[in-house]
Amino acid sequence: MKINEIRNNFPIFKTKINGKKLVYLDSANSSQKPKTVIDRMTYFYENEYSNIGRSVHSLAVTATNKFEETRDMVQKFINAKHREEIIFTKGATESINLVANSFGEKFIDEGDEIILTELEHHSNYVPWHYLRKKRKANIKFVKLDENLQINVDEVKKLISNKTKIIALTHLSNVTGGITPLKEIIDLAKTKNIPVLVDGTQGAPHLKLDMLDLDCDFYAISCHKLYGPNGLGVLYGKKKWLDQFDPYQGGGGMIDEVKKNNITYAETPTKFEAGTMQTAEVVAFGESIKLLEKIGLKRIKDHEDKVLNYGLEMLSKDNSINLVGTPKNKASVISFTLKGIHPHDIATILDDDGVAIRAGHHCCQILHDKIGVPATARASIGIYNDKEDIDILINAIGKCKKLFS
Amino acid sequence: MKINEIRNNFPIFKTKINGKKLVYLDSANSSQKPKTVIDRMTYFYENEYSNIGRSVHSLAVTATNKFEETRDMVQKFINAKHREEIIFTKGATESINLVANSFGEKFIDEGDEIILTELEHHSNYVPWHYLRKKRKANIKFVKLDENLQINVDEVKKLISNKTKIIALTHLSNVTGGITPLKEIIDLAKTKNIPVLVDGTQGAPHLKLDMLDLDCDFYAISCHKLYGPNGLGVLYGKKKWLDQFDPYQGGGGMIDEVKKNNITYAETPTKFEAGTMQTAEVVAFGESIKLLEKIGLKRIKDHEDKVLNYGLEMLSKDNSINLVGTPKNKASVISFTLKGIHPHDIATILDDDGVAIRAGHHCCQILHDKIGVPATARASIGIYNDKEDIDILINAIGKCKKLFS
Amino acid sequence: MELKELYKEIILDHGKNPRNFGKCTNYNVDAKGHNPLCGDKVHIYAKVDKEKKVIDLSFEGEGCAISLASASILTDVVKGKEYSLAERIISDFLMMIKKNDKMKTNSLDEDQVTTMMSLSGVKEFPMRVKCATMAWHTLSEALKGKNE
Amino acid sequence: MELKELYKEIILDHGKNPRNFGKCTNYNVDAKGHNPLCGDKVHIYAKVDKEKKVIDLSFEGEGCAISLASASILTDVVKGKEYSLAERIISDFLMMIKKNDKMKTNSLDEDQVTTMMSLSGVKEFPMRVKCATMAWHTLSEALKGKNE
Ligand SMILES: Cc1ncc(COP(=O)(O)O)c(C=O)c1O
Ligand SMILES: Cc1ncc(COP(=O)(O)O)c(C=O)c1O
Repeated sequence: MKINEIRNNFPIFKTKINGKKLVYLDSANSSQKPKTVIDRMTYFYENEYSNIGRSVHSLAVTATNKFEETRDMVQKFINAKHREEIIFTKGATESINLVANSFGEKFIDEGDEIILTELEHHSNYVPWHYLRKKRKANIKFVKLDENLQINVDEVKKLISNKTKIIALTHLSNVTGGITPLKEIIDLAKTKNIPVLVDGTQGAPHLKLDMLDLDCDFYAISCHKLYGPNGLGVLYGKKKWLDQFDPYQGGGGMIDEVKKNNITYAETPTKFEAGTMQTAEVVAFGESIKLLEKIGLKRIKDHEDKVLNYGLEMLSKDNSINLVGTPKNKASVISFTLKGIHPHDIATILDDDGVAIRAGHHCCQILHDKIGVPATARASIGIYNDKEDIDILINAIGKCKKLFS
Repeated sequence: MKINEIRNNFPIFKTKINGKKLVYLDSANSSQKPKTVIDRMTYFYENEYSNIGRSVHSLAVTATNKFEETRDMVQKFINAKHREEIIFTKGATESINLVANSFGEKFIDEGDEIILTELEHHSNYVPWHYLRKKRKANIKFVKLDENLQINVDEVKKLISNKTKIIALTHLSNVTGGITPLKEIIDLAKTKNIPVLVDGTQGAPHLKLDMLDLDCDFYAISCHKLYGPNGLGVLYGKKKWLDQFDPYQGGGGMIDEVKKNNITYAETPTKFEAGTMQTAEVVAFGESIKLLEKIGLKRIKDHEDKVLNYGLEMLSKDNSINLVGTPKNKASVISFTLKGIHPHDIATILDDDGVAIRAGHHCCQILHDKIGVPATARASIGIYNDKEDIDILINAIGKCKKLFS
Repeated sequence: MELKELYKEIILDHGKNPRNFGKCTNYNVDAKGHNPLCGDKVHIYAKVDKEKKVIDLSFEGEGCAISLASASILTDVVKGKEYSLAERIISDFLMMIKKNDKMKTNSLDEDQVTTMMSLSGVKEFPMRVKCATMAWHTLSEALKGKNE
Repeated sequence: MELKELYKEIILDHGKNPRNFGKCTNYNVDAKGHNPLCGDKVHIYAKVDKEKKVIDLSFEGEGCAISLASASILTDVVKGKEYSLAERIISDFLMMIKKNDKMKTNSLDEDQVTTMMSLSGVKEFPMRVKCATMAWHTLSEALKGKNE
């Protein structure tokens, strides 16, 4: 598939916004869906729908097989050692809540320390805050460097013999900065500290290899990976998952249920309580197929071209201030415009069909640090091109004119 | 819409199973989806997709509005007092886990008692078992009468001044028995004990009116209500939800996030962490429209006709044993067949295109009580008719012949 | 949705040069508003007397042009009014934004009514309604506290 | 999927009249299997001697025709065999079910091989595979425990 043909696979781009072509620069928020994913979901509901794992009739058998096939595909996609290490969740948020809850219950006591960074999304802070309150644990935040990047030395400074887990993002949803994970995980290994990676933004842009990365947990949101919404993945090393108590309780995750006691199934089943998002899981297989067909390297190369063009164009305008200038980055550009609030920018850009996001992007700690309550963010997906950037720049010009 | 035309709205019935017409008698497990629901989802993904509540661009505005419109529709559908009392979850399982967690944290201490019944689905037991272990609370099970029905007198016997909550099903997924909820809730009110109703099976068959019923919590799974999978609803009285701490932590549910503390949004927002199932919520609106168009009374009347015909036909065969004979029941028939295991029945029926479920239906306590590890279950939805029952009976005849 | 309906001259002017910005001297009532979704903040300061009159009124805040303009217009219009009238004005304003209602004059001069009406374009931009109403809600809450 | 491929005469017969049902006398190894999804249970009892031979073998259990027949056939075939041979037979059986492999004879008589092969129809019914394999897995685990 040619890069400039990718866009044709996404039906949304036929939609006009205020009579204009849709320039969708909000993929870090949620990505659009290719026709193959949408069609797979429709086909499933129209021809194959059934609940999985419980009934023995033909529809249920097919549904169960297709569901489990996607688990295999995810395992291969992220190169995990065991298929049992792939758990389907509601989203990265639930994935992280699951770990904070089940890890916390077992391993976090009063006075223990959790290391996060100033770059984290609220999804990778609030669940740990719950633990802080419940367990009287402490949270330490890794200080960012002047480019708003995470630095292995700053992580090192915070590690103590009370550190129980390090949880940090793979790719910042504000700066686009890519965390030097290998170094940090290697460091953590030497101290036997498990590492959770919030891969919500990493997964859509970077080739994943769990065996190589060697993190203990990796959280993914399928809706940012060109998949259906309401679905996520938690990768967790089997040695941890086997030790964890289950998270939500309900049908399908039990071994034996008696009036005075309950025993649970093995992983991953014990973490998948209740009726799952069968259609979404099956359709997510098509997202993986598309990404593998194009190739993650080509995707990165293409997105980098658009990103660098965007950075170049925005840098020319000295009323624009880029938020964070990490050397190693992908997909995301956040900025402020002198004298114009990001919300006004977003509304005015929308008039030209340009969809960006304005706000703190669920990163209030970071925004406190840089001292602005809100920024404007343009984020790039596989369907964007340089023309999108040109339209963005042009629309920013209009903003400035309106406010001049 | 004529009752016998309803079926035409469900594309799945064009599918052939082993060359035969699909006789879907597994709606208690999950219901099939009407074309309007499937199409709404497709349309949304193809033309309107965006994440809600966060961006100010046109797509996000539309998505947010449609999402919130469904909340209004659900409020009306179940006649709740406030729209803030409607929380979207992953399913009834998550709805119940949310309450057990947030209610338990605040109100359940060592020695406190939780009243469940012997009829409960694992979804309405396992989450309370967690509390029992964490809080050293006790669970008491309401004994069923000889028809396997819940009886208000048996509930009364268990209530003590340590009772903190009563959680019970509206309609049994094994016997089809309808719980005398009004009486039980009235009783609980006199003692100030909140009542959670597992409405997973009630919602698809019974007209709901929260103001009249006056329960404190009501859990719904949308996939059993002819809606998309991966979506549920929790109804909760505002006075409780306002007091609860949030459940999962993440984006969108916060008020202010600082390094040393976090405050949360109001209900329902504080319970909807992370990216929601926007497409599913929007499409679920179409399920409600369909149900309201047909009318819940007509649905019940129609299903009752099919149910009673089924009961009559099955009763004629004295090798068949009906599991539970509650006087007030709907939709569900469970049975055993002398000398033939339910799994064999289900496999053999499937050969004739008849989809039923075999097993303990996530009700192991009930199956222990009746002393059989598994039963066969046929459950009726709006698209079933007497012909489906005839085909079922005929297929059961085949089973008996094969095993004779 | 016409962008110019939202960003009228008068709003841009109030947004850029907000009136009554800062803490008014000897304020004895204050209240904060906050929109967690976008981070907008407003802090209202009022000096009220025993006769239940808003003698002085000002605000501080961070936010978009709409929210600053809205707070600026609010302070301009309500300053000097009695509680009861202030409440009527606020509720009329909120009704106008929500329900497309015409503003009542409420003994305001025509200029003031026009200025308030200039925010009506926000109706077509649902995600921005909160920007236009937050300050008004905040003052209303503050006065309610005092009125009981 | 042909139903008769699954419910062969021989399986129906073993299902209705399972061989070696109950606790064999003086058993010194036992192990339980359980399928939480459907509630099927099997409890295997074996008498083994110091020479690592399965002298006697029996089972108790609840379940469908397939799972009872499967346990019945298992006990019939493995009784009297040495550990190592028993393990080979079990692993051959599991491979046949999973991968469509032909059964090796492993010094079994032809009748026994045919009986085991009669369960091969289960391959076409994925949800029933566990019914056909549970007893075999359970015995394999039990012997493994003893073999170390
Ligand atoms: C009575 C009852 N409660 C709870 C549930 C759980 O619903 P879900 O799996 O959709 O979360 C079910 C469905 O299996 C049910 O029948
Ligand atoms: C870095 C990061 N982490 C976590 C999340 C939460 O993902 P979701 O909302 O899909 O659960 C997001 C998305 O908003 C994100 O950008």
